[in-house]
Amino acid sequence: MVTNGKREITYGDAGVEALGEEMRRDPSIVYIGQGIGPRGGNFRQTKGLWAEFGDHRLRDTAITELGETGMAIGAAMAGNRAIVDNVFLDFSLEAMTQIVQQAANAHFLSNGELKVPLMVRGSMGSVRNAGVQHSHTFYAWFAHIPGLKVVVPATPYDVKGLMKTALRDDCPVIFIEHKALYNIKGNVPAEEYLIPFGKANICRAGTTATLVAVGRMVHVALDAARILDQEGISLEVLDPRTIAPLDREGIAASIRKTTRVAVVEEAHASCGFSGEVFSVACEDCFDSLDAPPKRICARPAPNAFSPKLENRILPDVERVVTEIRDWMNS
Amino acid sequence: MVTNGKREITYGDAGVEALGEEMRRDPSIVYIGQGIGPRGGNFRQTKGLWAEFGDHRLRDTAITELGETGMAIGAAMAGNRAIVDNVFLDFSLEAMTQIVQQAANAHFLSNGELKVPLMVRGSMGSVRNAGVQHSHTFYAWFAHIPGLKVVVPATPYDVKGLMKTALRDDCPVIFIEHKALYNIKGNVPAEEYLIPFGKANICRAGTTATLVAVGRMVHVALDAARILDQEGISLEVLDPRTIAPLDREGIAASIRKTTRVAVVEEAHASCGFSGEVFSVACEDCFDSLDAPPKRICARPAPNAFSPKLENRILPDVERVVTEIRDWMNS
Amino acid sequence: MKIDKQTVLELYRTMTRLREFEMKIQELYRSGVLPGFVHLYVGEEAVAAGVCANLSKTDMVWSTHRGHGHALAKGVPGRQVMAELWGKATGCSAGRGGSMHMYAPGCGFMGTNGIVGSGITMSAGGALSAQLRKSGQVTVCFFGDGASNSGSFYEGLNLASVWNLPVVYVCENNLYATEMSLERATKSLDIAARAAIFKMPGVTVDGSDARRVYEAAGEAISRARKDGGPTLIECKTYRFHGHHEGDPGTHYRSKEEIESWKKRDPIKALRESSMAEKVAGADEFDAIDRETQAWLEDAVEFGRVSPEPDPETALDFVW
Amino acid sequence: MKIDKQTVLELYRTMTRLREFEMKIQELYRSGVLPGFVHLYVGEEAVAAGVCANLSKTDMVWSTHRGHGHALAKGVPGRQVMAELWGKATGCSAGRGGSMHMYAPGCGFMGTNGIVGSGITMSAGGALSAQLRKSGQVTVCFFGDGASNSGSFYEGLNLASVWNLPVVYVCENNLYATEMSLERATKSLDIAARAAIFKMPGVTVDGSDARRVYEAAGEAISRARKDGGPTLIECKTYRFHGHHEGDPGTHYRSKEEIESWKKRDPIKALRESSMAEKVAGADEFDAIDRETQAWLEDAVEFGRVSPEPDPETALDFVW
Ligand SMILES: Cc1ncc(C[n+]2csc(CCOP(=O)(O)OP(=O)(O)O)c2C)c(N)n1
Ligand SMILES: Cc1ncc(C[n+]2csc(CCOP(=O)(O)OP(=O)(O)O)c2C)c(N)n1
Ligand SMILES: [Mg+2]
Ligand SMILES: [Mg+2]
Repeated sequence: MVTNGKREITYGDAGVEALGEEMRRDPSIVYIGQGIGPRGGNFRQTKGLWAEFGDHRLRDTAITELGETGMAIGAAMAGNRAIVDNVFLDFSLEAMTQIVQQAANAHFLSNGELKVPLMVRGSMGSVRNAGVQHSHTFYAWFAHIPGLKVVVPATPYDVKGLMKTALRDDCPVIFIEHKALYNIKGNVPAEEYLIPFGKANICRAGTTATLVAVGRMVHVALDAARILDQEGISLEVLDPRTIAPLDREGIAASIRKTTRVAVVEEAHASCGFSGEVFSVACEDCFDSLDAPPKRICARPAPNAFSPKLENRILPDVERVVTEIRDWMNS
Repeated sequence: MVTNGKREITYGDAGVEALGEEMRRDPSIVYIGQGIGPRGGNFRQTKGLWAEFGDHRLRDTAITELGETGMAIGAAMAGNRAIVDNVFLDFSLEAMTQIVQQAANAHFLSNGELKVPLMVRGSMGSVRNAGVQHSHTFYAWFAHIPGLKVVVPATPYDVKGLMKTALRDDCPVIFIEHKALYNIKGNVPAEEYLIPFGKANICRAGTTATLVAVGRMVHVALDAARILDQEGISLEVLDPRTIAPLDREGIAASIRKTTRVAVVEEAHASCGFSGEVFSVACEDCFDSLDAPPKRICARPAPNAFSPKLENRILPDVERVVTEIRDWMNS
Repeated sequence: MKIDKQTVLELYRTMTRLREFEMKIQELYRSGVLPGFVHLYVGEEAVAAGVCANLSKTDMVWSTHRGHGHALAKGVPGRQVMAELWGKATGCSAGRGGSMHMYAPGCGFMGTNGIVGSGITMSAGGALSAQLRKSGQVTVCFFGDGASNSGSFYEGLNLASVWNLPVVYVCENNLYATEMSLERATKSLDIAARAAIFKMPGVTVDGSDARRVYEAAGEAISRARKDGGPTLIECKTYRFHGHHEGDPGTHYRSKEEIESWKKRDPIKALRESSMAEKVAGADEFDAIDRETQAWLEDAVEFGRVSPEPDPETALDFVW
Repeated sequence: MKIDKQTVLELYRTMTRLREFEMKIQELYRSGVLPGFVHLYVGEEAVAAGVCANLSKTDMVWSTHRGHGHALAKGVPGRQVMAELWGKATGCSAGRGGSMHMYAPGCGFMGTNGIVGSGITMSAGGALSAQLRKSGQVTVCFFGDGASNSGSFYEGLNLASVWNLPVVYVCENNLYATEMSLERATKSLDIAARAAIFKMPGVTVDGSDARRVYEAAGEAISRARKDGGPTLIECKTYRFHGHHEGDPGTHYRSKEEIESWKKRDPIKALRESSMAEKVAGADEFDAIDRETQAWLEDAVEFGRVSPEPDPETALDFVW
């Protein structure tokens, strides 16, 4: 087990620490992206690494996500471990063909002969009203494609442990941080630890209902749970940590215990991850359900600029509290 | 109502007919793509149109999906109605950034001032073992993005009626045909008709369970239903026709009647459309469910080349029959 | 080409508006009243002013993340741009877009954009539409040196050239894309020269000289209007401030470099050279300055007092 | 540069293998035993042969949809290529890939590919990896004239040039992308010339002349190996058949054009010129022809009798 030194660092710094440790450990790691060298990353997500690893391993590029990503895939196929940082997950849309057609398939098509040790990094979600083009939240897309692993850490602790696991995995891993979390602080042990993929985190134990929440919404769900606790509603908050592989067993076990499940996401509902949780509920523990599963997701509109509008679209603590309360009373 | 002249034409020709009628009707339509001019389309999907409309309105391009799609969006914003044919839906991955970031948002962001009368056309699914890079089936992706409509016709009749609706809609419509259906024949009235979006088609009435099936799988589901009928299992086969908007009410009504629902898809299960049907079942008619909803989708692997492997991955009539039979007996 | 007095004053008026507007935005942003992110155009005003002075209202412009200046120069009312930055219901995008998503199709303004390079292909589409409709509209696409390294640049130029589309590509080469200098990003430093591979005219102009920009753009725009096809214009320019508000812009650019460009301030340059050439007098420029202040105050007040959007409208216009 | 006899015979051997292999594939495909789609390389053999004769086993090749020839020339055993086309478990991709997804990393063959242009950026990555590992490997990327119009082409070349990567880009300009002639697709007809914008050497060679291709590729490859950076080589070539089996290839290309290229058949050309120059005699070429037939029969038989993949393995190697 991990010694808990109660050292507190930020979500962003936890990633920097994981990168530093793994780049020291594995000299084959090359990190490709925009502004990830001397600049230290738009979100400070590579702060200080350039001083240690230099231009050789931290490769600043032009605005060329398609090229960067193709390049990272090729480097990974050829014998390096590659990281491509699209900075905003939104910009990975520029390179989607390479991710889906090449990265996801090479291992399978080559009958296991090729490995693609690749981490595609990008930050999702809304922060400070950047507007829709900088705040997409589409981790569900990647989880729809066999061959891609999808990681969505919610805490500094998880960033470090999951990123280290990602950087030892021989498959393409889509590593999706939430932009609004980079500055939150949390306990991150100095000792080495890895967090396995496909193992959900029960962030809060409860008995009345399970809230499955992802990324920033884990914190929203936890806040809502604390409020509802005072009304006698005991929520279990479960963070899947990885969308693919998904800990169906862990989710089902929680549902069996609580008999109810709701999903809280910043992503859109339609054809997304929430339906996947519904499938766990339906396929794996239907008879345990005391009430219909529920989802609280972004309302169906592009993310608007005005805080007034954005707040209407994205779930917040108040909405979660209200909707869960109504649901419990229904 | 439509007069049923029992005229039979192919799925491919139904699209050609819709295009011809609408291009005659609306001189603002411009059709952009690769091989869609003199060649008449890789799938014969624009056969004969060039002879009538010429280079001016049928714009053959280089291999430049990003450029073509961006261009079509711009033309649609500027006052034309544009069609961009990516031929294989797979190749729309090259242009995903323009579809998601520009086409889907312009109407919303401009507070309704801009319209984006755009049809993005592409064919999905497996045909004749083309291999994984030419057989993706990811209509669910588009339905995850607010602002995009997603149409997946299963029959010649639907191709014509839905395409004509698409070509009068002022929103971006992703029009996804199935490659393996282009040569199937079916009744297509010569008289004009339009099929509304968001209205499911009950392809076969039944009482025991509802099968929600999409694209080519509608035919597989119908075949399975005929077989199971002889065993006293009366399946209602429902084709949603459009994934977005989705006829949640129609699906729920069918489930209320049959008390069971299964989804049959060539797409992958994880974070896909099947979960959306589960959400209808859970959110809209949970109390009507006599058994847990079920899904029969592609098994989780990239589509393999060898027929032996591909047949293992994709659902077929045999698998649907077996799984539905087991499910009914469970 | 001799540029007449009226044009000089018009260029000056546009540039001062752009400059004063941005300085006010910086002040408001720093005071915390504006949501989102802003990328200021200060230093590059001669480009938008010089280009847009050649355009009519129905001509179309596709812009960038650094687009307030393009919007204003194309004729989007200052009030609406200001209100949009404030996220107000009266903004040109009704508060739904903000700095990087401003649309005013009624003014021929087809949007600022958060996605670098995206306008290059869309503007070709706008030009295709104009060509098909024989509308006589010319389309202009602004983009940066950074965008010129993306695949979009090449795919867009190829399509525009092969179909001889009425579009003018204006590359604002300010030497940096965020903190990345063009030299580190590519060996293809002569951006205008790239046009040659598409048999497209490629022109380099001093982007600090509004008159030269006006002339070069005028030539390209009238060629496009006469069915002479697309042009690539590279304007050598410089942003006086950081990449966005929050970036001081001084740790990756030398003090000398910044100062040398500030010495060539396009507004001062136009004013001084015009006065030296006796095209216009100080009093005329001063009058414009006063008028600009009044215009700005009006816009700010409008933005300030305008209502926020009604949350109930959040889901409108999705479809 | 004088090419020695051994090299000439090696080029001839490779080309005849590629040719005979493809003719057999056509026959098998038409008889209905091969699943999927095939794009034949007939007519273009001098390119793969000439380039790959300069490569060692650990050098890397990224290929295209028209890639059987690249695979064979890079040293993937004929048996494995044949079996893959048959969808058999003994194929280089164990039947999982087929014509457009053949991988043999052990032979330095990084895949045929169904996505036009995709190899251009991936191969830059392969070259980056070689550079980082100081492995001395050179990477070659084949692609068509069609691919050269995609954004990938430009983004890949830019990255390769800015980091001076050991990659050689070989454009097989066969004048058409499916039924689309290069002239209809772009005004940028001199593909090699585009390299200049990236300060990269660009060379045009007669792709029907195996010796010229060998020389040009040799120069580029040794430059890359000596840390001299990337090169773009445009090989003017022609596919004798249609775009894929099923396309007669005759309705969008004139009979005269096809015949004029067939007259310059690269295999006949090498044989005849070598004989005229007395580099090698008819008996030596005939011996290779016989050897090729035996090699082909063996490969076909191997493909024919090999087992199908076990359906139970369908879900292997996803992760
Ligand atoms: C596709 C894409 N990649 C990256 C970014 C992040 N980004 C925003 S502005 C910018 C720099 C743009 O540089 P340039 O095109 O030169 O314009 P400038 O800011 O200098 O005006 C970058 C990298 C983006 N918005 N879109
Ligand atoms: C991104 C993408 N767009 C379109 C296609 C369809 N396609 C397959 S081969 C081909 C033509 C390729 O032409 P070229 O690059 O010249 O190679 P050639 O076939 O002539 O060898 C096209 C358009 C594809 N496979 N990938
Ligand atoms: Mg710049
Ligand atoms: Mg070609």
